[in-house]
Amino acid sequence: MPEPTQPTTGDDETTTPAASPAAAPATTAGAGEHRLADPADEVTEINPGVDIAPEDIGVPVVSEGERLLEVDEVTLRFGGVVALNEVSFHINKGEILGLIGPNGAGKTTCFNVMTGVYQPTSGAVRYLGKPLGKRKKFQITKLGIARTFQNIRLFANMTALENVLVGVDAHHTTGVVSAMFRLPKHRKEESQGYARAMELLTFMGLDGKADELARNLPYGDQRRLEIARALATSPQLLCLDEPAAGFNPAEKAKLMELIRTIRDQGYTVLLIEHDMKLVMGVTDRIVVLEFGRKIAEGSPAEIRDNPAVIAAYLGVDEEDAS
Amino acid sequence: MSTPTSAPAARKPATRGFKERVDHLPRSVKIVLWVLFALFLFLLPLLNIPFITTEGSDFGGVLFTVATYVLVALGLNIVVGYAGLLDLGYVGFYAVGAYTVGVLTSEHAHLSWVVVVPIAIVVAMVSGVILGAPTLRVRGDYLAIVTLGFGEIVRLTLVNSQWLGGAQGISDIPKPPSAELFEVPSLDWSSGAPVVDLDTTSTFLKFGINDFVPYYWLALGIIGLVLLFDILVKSSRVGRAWEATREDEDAAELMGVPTFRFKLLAFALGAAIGGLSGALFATKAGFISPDSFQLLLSILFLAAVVVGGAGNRWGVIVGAIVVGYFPERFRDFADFRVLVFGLALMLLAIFRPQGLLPPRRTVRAKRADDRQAVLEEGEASA
Amino acid sequence: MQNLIDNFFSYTITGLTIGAVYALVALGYTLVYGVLRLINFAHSEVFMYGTFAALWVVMILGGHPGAGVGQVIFWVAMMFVAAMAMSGLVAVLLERVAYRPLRKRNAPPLIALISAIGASFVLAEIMGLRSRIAGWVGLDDTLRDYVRNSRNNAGLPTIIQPQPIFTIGGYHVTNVDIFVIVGAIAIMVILDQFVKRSRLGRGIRAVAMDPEAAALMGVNRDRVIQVTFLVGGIMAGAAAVFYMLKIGITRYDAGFILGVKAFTAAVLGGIGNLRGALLGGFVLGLAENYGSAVVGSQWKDVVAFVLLVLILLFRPTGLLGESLGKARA
Amino acid sequence: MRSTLKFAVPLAVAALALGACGTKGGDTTTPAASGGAAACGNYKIGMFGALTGPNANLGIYIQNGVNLALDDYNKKHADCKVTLENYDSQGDPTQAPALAKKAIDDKKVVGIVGPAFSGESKAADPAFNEAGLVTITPSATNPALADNGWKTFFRALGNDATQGPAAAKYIKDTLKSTKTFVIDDASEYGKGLADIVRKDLGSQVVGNDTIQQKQTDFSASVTKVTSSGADALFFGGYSPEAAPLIKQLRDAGWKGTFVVADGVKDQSFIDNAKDAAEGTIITCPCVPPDVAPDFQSAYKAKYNEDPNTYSGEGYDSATILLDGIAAGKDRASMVDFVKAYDKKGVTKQLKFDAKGESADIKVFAYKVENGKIVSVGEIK
Repeated sequence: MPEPTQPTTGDDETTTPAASPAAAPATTAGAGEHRLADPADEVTEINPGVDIAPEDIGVPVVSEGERLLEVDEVTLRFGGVVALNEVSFHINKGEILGLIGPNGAGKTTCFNVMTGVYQPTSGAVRYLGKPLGKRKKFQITKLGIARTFQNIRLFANMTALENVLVGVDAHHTTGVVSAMFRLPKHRKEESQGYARAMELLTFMGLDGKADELARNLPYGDQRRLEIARALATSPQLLCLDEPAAGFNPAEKAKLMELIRTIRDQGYTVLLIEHDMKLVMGVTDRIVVLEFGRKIAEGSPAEIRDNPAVIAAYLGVDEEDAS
Repeated sequence: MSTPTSAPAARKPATRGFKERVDHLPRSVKIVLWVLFALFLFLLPLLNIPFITTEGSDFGGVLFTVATYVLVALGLNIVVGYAGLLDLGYVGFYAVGAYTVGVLTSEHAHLSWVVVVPIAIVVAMVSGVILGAPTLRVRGDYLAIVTLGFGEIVRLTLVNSQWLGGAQGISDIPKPPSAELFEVPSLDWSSGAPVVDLDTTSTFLKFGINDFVPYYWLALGIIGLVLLFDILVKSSRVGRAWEATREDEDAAELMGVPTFRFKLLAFALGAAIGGLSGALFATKAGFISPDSFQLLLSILFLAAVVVGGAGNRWGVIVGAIVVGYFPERFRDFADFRVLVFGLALMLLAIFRPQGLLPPRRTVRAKRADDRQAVLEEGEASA
Repeated sequence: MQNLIDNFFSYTITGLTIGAVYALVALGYTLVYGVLRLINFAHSEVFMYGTFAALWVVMILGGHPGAGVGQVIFWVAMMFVAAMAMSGLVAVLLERVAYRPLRKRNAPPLIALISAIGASFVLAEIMGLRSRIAGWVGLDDTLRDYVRNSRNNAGLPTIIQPQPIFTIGGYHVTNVDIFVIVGAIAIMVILDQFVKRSRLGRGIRAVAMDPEAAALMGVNRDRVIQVTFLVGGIMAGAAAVFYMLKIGITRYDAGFILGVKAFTAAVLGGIGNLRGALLGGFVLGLAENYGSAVVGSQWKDVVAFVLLVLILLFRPTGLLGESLGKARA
Repeated sequence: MRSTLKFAVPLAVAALALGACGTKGGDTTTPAASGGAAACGNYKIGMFGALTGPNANLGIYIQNGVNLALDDYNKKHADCKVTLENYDSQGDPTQAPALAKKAIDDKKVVGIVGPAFSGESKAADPAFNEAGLVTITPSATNPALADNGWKTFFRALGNDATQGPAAAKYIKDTLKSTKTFVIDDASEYGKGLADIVRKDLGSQVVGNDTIQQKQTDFSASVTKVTSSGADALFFGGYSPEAAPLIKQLRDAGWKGTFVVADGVKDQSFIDNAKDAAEGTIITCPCVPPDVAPDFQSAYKAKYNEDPNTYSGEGYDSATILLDGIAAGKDRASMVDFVKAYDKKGVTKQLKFDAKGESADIKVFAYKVENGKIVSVGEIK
């Protein structure tokens, strides 16, 4: 196998079968992260009843089950390193698609290609049938693709409400002149934006903390706030990058429920996740990457029985299943 | 171990109490207080309050200088404080504003002041866009050196271009149109107690050569307008976009913020306000030359913003007052002014890195951090 | 333009000499930036103190024109010792007083810049006020020659009389030119080897690459930072000697413009990259001279800054790319 | 009523201060004398210029001259001394207007020596003109200053327009230069002067360059000068740049004559350029010290050094104002007094024309010989 030449920095943690005990430190690292959260904090309850359906952002809405986004033979090279190798898969409207694979498999890189952070070396990402091309990151967001980050990247010195408002603002056009003279456009956008932001915060159970600075929120709330911020841009496709990192089983269960609720409110979800149990429990379909290649695709049940996946995932799977 | 942490905690409710008390005053009382405060500011140069009034230089003139610093600091705060762009060449825009006024009212044309000031603002704004468009794409650290270079290029161009008056500069810049409405007397304290002195007066809005008070009033009025502008824009989508960009540019971009466009906007607005202050300076001075736009001034401007607390408009005003006023008030230090100023900057950086009046956020964040620290300490000792 | 072509070698050699000084000062910026990610604004003063140390030691030793070779070598050696010691000391002091307290408090980079600006003012003003300060301690008479006219230029006697060694394209290359260029390159090679091979050098690279990992690996970060400042200061001291030999005159504010240029050189070459600093210094020195030849000396600085902007636009990481850690040296 | 009170109080305070001062000086000041001071005007003269900061040297040389004049006066008028009020502009035009206002508001100030530089003059003189407060500048040489129609403007030395032609004449006639290179420092003073020299020398100018103030490396200019084959170089600028410029030229083996103007005429040029300064020709519209030996010896006695650039002009400017005070003039009548003034000063015959320029201007040539600036006679 050519894997030892893989020079990605995350390589050290790559879970080769031989290194299965090495997965233990990874879990403790996660636990360590979690310890940062105030232990006294109660787990925030979400309010699934709040209507947070995406607003009309001027892109054609495809009907349930049709292709929303298509990754077509995407290859990405950094110098001599092949990060993605002719990866192809698609996401249907209204489904929850899991993107899994061991560390360094190229999951986040794949995300980055989809959201315009990297341009593919060859191949294309098509959204609603049209290639994303060289669109800038913010333009892709405006088309309806939003994401969260593996390592939380909130606007730390802004309040929770303001964080969400930035997301809502993605489809606003208030400029200096409108703001300066408080023109009707500004007032309309501010009040509507505020309403939507508060809905999202309420949905996430964060309405009581709207005025807290993002950096002062407990860890779990920060994760939820990131999702709220991404939802605020009214995406057709919501990409979640390891949202369960650092969560305990109870929190993970709540997260699964949350992801399902989000889908039920009319969003399509792409989920990158390490935790097999979570992925198996919530997704409709799963795509498995390893070393930049797609090695399997199918329903959770199919993936579970796929020998290639088992080979790739053995260590972690056992660890998590126990 | 708990005593040092509990002491500041005990102090905090007091300050919060004061703020709350002010906040809870009836609206009418608050308005009256604001009006009184504004009135006090307008009359300041005529009150001749002992100790505050500068001995070595005319107080009205000094206050005007301070007012231009405040204006500049408000503009630079948009760039540095809100958008997080380090600009070391802000004096360039100040010069562009001043020279636009000089060129259009004296050197090559004789347009009216009222027409020229808006032109100066626009020209400065355009120069901001021209500088920003190529450079705002480079990394933040480099922006500092590029803007530093810009400031020097502007000055050297002024020195070496005869069309702009060269080193001789531009003289005979006309005054703004005057409207002599009424006279305001000043106070005289020489007998120990304040006495109204009807001999020394300032005429309301008579822009003469020998009375700087009306220029100060003009500057104060403009500061008021700029402040209003600042408050309105900051509390809108634009202000949030700036802050998001400052906090995490990539994340902001991925949340749909066209960060480059907003950085350019901040740069252009900052430049426009810088140009406005320059125009004001040129109007009052009546004479400008490249000597008035040294690189050091850029650094003083930046110091004003950071000393006061970048990101907080009231803080940068305080910073501008410190930077503009203290060297004039303590003229006795004469030769040691710069030395003392340098020492003050260092001490401030070490002991009060958030600035004298940091954004309220930072204060709140710091309080939360302290709380966290107390918690952790408690846990550790438990 | 014709002038540039006719005197191409003259502009080139003299451009390289001043470029060598830029390069050595640029090293200080690059090292500190590589390790701390901050612009050591006060590094220009570190250089300026070096020029004074070089000057004073010659005054103390009674340096004069037309001395024998042995004597001259001794004086120049003492200039190096004094300037490197002085600049190294000032740099370390600067780190202690202006930067370390901030680091302990996790202050944002902007604050470090403000502290550096303050320190820069203080250092320059102390030199500019040295006659007054000497007066306080009653030494103004004793030290008269060293402190008088402290706001004005101070000149070094010509201890090495420039002698043409060989002629290239009509330009007589002098012993001073050769000494400055060769000396600067030699010093940089030594530094390159130091960073590459010595234990401390590895520490510097480790901290530059990843401070946290370096700390975990047992690298004492404070010590590495101190050494970085010291090394940067010593380089500035060497630059100061070359500067005094070539220019011969210094002043309390002589560091400022040179510092800005040197920082430009560092960015030009790729900040954090030692070889980039060398290249950036030479490129800047040449560009200034060629530019002065074509459009007039008054546009010298403009040429330098325009070049910087252009490079940043088309090659944002500088000519050789950034990073002290990643690049070999 | 109010105004009288307002005046009486500072007067009393000033009288007390004066009394105290007198006792301290060990003079025969008695209460009677301090009572007499009430009749005396307690006038002040102002010194406006850079006294601190990077440009302070020139200001301090002038101030020394002014103080010497004050000493002379106060020795003669011990019962009614005149004091000096300093307006330290640091040479910065931005600070000048507020300082001018301060001087104008101080009704005891009857005349100003200064402003020292042309830039600050432009910023401050309109105010002085409006207030009718006399200014006699001992050092601002920009010709255009006199063209503003300021009634209160007087200049106690020749302007660049008189010095420039003299420098050109010297280069042509005395040095017999055929190939002259001209460099200026882009400053108002340096460029103004150099442009006049360029014009007067015409086709014998073989090359031009402009440098920046505070520049230290002149290698490009040096190459231009040496490659032009010039036998003389005129530099319009100040000594901080002149010293490294000539030093680097000599290092490069250039053998021609270096010609500069009064901005370089100070000891620091020689101290810093050292041997390279030898043979430099300096033109100056100032009378050599040996013309006024008394002034020179008095200056040396007080300051332990020879009079420096513009010290004599400072002395003369102050003397004119002090003579006016002795003649009982106040601020308003001082203008006409200065206008009509015609006496011999230490630098020249002090007499002004209608524009306020010195009527009697002689330009002298000086030469650096053995580390000293010596006069080589008037340029006629």
